[in-house]
Amino acid sequence: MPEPSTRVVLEVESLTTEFFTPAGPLRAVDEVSFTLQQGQSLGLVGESGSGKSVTARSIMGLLPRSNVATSGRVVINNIDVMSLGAAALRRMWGPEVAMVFQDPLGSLNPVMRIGTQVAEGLRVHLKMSRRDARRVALELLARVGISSPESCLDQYPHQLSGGMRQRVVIAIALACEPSLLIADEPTTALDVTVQAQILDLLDEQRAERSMPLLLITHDLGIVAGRTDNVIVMYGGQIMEQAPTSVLFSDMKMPYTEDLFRSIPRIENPSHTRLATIAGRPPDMVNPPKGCRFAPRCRYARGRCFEQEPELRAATSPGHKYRCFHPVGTRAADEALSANKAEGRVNETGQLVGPGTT
Amino acid sequence: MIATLRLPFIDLARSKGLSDRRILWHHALRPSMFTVLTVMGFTVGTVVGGAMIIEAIFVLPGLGGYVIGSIAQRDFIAVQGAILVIATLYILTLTMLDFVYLAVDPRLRDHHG
Amino acid sequence: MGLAVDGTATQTPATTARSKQVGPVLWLAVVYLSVLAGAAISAVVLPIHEPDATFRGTSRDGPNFNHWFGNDAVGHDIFSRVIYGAQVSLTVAAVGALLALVIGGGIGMLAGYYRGRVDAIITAIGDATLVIPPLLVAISLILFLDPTAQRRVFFLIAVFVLLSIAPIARVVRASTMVWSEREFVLAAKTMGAGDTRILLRELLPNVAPALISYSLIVMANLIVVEGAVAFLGLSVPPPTPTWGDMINKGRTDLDVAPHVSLIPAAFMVFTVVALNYLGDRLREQFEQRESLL
Amino acid sequence: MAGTGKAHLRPHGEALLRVEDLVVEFKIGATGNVVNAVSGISLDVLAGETVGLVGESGCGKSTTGKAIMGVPSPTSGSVLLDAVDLTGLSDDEMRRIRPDLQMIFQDPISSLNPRRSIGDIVAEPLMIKREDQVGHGPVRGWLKRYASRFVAVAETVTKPLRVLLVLASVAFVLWVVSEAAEGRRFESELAWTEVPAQIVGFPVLVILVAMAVVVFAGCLVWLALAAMIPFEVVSGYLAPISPAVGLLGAASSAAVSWFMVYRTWNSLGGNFAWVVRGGVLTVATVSIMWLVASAIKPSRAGAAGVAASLASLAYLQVFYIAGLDAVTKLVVILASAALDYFIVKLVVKKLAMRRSDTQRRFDPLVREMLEVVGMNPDSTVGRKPHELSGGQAQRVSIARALIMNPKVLICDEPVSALDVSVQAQTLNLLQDMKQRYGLTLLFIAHDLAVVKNVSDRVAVMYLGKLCEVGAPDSLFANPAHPYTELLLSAIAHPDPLIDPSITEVPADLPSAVSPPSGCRFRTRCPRAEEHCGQREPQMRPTVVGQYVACHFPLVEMG
Repeated sequence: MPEPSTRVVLEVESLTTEFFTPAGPLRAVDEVSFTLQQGQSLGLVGESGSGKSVTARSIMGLLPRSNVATSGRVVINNIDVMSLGAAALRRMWGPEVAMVFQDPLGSLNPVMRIGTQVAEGLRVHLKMSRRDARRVALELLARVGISSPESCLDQYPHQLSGGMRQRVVIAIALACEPSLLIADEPTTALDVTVQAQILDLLDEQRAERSMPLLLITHDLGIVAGRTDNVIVMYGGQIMEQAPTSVLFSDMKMPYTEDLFRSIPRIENPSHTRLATIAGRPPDMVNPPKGCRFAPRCRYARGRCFEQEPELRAATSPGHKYRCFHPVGTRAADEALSANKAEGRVNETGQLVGPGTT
Repeated sequence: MIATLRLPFIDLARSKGLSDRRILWHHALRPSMFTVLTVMGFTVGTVVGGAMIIEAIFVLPGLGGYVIGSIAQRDFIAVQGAILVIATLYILTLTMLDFVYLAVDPRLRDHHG
Repeated sequence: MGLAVDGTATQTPATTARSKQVGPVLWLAVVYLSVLAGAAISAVVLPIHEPDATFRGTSRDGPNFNHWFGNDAVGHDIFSRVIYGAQVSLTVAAVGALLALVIGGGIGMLAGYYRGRVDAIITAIGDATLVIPPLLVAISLILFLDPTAQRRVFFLIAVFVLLSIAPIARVVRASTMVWSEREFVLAAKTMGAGDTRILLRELLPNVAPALISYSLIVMANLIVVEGAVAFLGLSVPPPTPTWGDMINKGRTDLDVAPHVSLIPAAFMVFTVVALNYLGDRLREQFEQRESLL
Repeated sequence: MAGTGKAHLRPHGEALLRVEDLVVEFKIGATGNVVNAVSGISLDVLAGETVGLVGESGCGKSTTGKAIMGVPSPTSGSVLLDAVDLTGLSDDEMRRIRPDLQMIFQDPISSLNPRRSIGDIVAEPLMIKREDQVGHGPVRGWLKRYASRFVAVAETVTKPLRVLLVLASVAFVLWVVSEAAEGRRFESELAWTEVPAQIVGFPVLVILVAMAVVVFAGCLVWLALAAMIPFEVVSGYLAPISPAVGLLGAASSAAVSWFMVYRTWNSLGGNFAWVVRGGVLTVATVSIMWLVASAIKPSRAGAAGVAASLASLAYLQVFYIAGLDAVTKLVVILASAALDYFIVKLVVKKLAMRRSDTQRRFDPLVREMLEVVGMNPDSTVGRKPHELSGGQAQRVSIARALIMNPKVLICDEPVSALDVSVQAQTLNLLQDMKQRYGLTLLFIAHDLAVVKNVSDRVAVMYLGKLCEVGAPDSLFANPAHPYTELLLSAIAHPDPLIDPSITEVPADLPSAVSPPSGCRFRTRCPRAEEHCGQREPQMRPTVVGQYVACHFPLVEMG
């Protein structure tokens, strides 16, 4: 990875998004803060319902207009997104920030030619003529690795395969040279071979344009080899944040550890018993008191249920976590043995009892 | 239209920074044309039916009025003729609609080869 | 309300907040319809004038104390005629829609479930009936067969059932097709459930809500058609009042006594609007709940 | 890329499930070309073994699973379960075998009926099984003998009946048009019942019967709504009430309604003959309905009897209401509504009671099953599917599949739609089920690591063909087929030290409509040569005990 120049492109400070549901206000994103530098890639990992996708859409301001309240500060290229009106916000989408969506089939207009869809951003924002826009679109399609761009221009989405369609979506996103690219689960709907190619493409474009990439996924594997930093989210909050290599080698948060241990690994022999996380994801309308992961955490003791731990720094730079008994420390071992003594945890280290997800 | 606006490609269109007006006209209108066309096809029937009432009220010499008149006089042949005209008119509009479908949606074109 | 189904689909819950509560307009429609239906059914025992009794010297009077809605050209009391008129309109439309609901629903479900030839034939017939203008069919059938007075109501019901089977069948067919794609139907098949069992136990409870709400809208249409037929004097014979007939009679002196035509017309319009509104809100409620699954 | 080849199959007797040369082809719409989703798959599963079927989407692995289940049945090829070939069975025979072969699906929430409670869903297979044997009790025993003999006769009768029905409606329309053409009006006062005598007789009567049924159904729905009876109970089915009760019900309600009408009509000075004719019509309706219904399904004879009686009742009420003057009309409406309401309430109560005793019999079994899959029975039996999380919904599906303790369970991508932590729980549950019930699994998935974790034997599929079959540890340690190697290299390892980039491979899966000749993987295979295009590779054993269908395998051949 080229040494990213230090200019900060994206700054997010205690971003909070609440939905007004019939059951009451639902805080999907709770005090999320992070920064993203030029050319850097950041992985946002979490299971469904952890608020990772809502975070991405809140940053861009692409949330439904009614029943939603967003607070906190979001600065893209030193433009304060929160203060922008609808029109200003729209002018920013495309040239400043762009998004790649998850469902390649649904993200393209089924009745409009690929060429027109790619060129549209150019014509609206850069006021390009039809001919120039078409030429640039052709170039873009070639750059995202589409085999025969000329014929593809006049084709319709249903005539392309999943992988090709996602490349078109990336071409659309890159049309106006955005200074920040957000990819919301770009490869979840794709096969493993195509997935690898799309992720390579995103990485190339990030490096080539030294443009920061925010990669949202539920798969730790995708984040491992491809991002500089990783944020693990749970129950709308940041649970752990670290450079990728540090996170995998020295993870502090029990949730990250459990998540990591429950992934079936191709290297392990078959029939190895998988570690599981007991209990259910937290109810976001009235989240549990204290640490949100406490009800499902092996190391949880009295304090975890009372007081919510705040994000604290770990030894290596840029590594923050939110836990009183971080993994691998003496405090954790004591908590675990105490829980085992009380019978809340069985010998294999599995939490006993609070039902199943 | 409401159903089309919920589809993901509208989200992508919004993320391209297009104005609502442009999204409605350029993106949402065409895919939702089908339901519009189908309903249009069938309102032709109700329109003809309605016309009869109006012609009966204001005594306008129209096809509807003629039909009612001939029904009243039990003029079987005339009624048959009138219905034939209405039916063919109807079939013509429906087949024309089918061609419009093909023009609007490329997917249909491939499907029917 | 769960935020998102496990797996990858994320869905913001905000859109569901608005349509949950029962709005005041909905209440107004429900109250109006039940009052009207109640009055129509128990018209005989209500303390109102005889519909076809003529009161001397009151022709074309405006609404006054003893004749709440005033009188028509002949001196009948409009208020009682409106209620008796409702009897015909509501029963004909309700029974017609109900029978169409059962027949159309049955046909629609069979067409939606058994794809292939059965579906093709039924949709063909369905489209054919939809194509013919309903009013034309109603009027020509009545004129041709000219059933005697007693059978007129019965005959009207039969005609309306014929007219409304096709639209209901179309809606039910579409809905059944969607539901039969769902995996719990496939699961039922793999457990050895017979087709009838799947249709009744698995599909009907899911299709029924949309079916019932749509038939309310069909009922509204039938009231309009009945009004038109009555307007042309082809509905129930003169002594029994119908809204369409009253509007027709009052037509000639619209300039002098507009209320004679306008009051029954207003009732018809309001009933149709109330039914349509009720049907839409019910359908929206079901579609919205289905979209969560 | 695989040809057909059966080298990897174990000797005939051993396998519990044995699939040979399975072919599944779909025709697409008007264009007429054919998608060959599965072209000659052979695999077998020993008792207690778990075979993993892995491949990218579009390779036909789900289609294979569904073809084995016969939903829809394969275009050709044989599926032997315990040496019984399922593809040759008739519908009824197949339904009897169904409990031995169960399936769970990818989307947990969509595989549960949203309108039914969890307890109901899990008990469903038991209800279906009980459903088939129903219909024999003391009275029914006699009737069953009588009915079965009768069915043979009725079968021939009902077929022409349908023909007659069509003939009748055509005759009716023709008659109407001809009447109109001649401009003749009806003279007689009661045209509808006069007609039979004059022109056609029986078919018009049948139409009247059909109308009666329709009117009854209409009233039932309307009354259900009015009486706020839980719609589901009413729409369930008219449970097999014993035919004797049905017959009794039919006769008595016909008599009651006929008498009621006779009384009202008489008080209005109607002519007696007309009422008798009405009465005869009612009894005719009842007997025809009961006859036809018991012919179609003897076990339904009782229910049909009740339906017939209600139909005649409703028929008479509507028929006569139109003719009465205002006051009696109101009385008749209210009286008949009350009567209908009472009868329907009775039927529904009986139906509910009948359901509850079967429910009681199955309840312990359902609760035990829910317990086994790790759900708390008391808190889940009454709940509806949309109140469950994906993981829990999948557990309910597993409970429903295992309650009949099937011989083979086919899992079609059961964990793909679940989160990682929930995936782990489901996989562990399947593992426990295998220990507890000695289950035989066919596990279909696209994630290699998941398949490796679960299977005793793995088969890799590509575009409708088998590439490679072998034990998971050796197969993934040193894959023999280039496609398996490609899949392995594309895995996103949760380990930053492993370089994720993948050797450049032509992008996409060729279309299944016109697959490449010879070895289907050759268009994307780095080792492909001219030879691969001509001959289709056959399945051959390798040194390591795997089987591979490739001209240039990565591992030395046996």
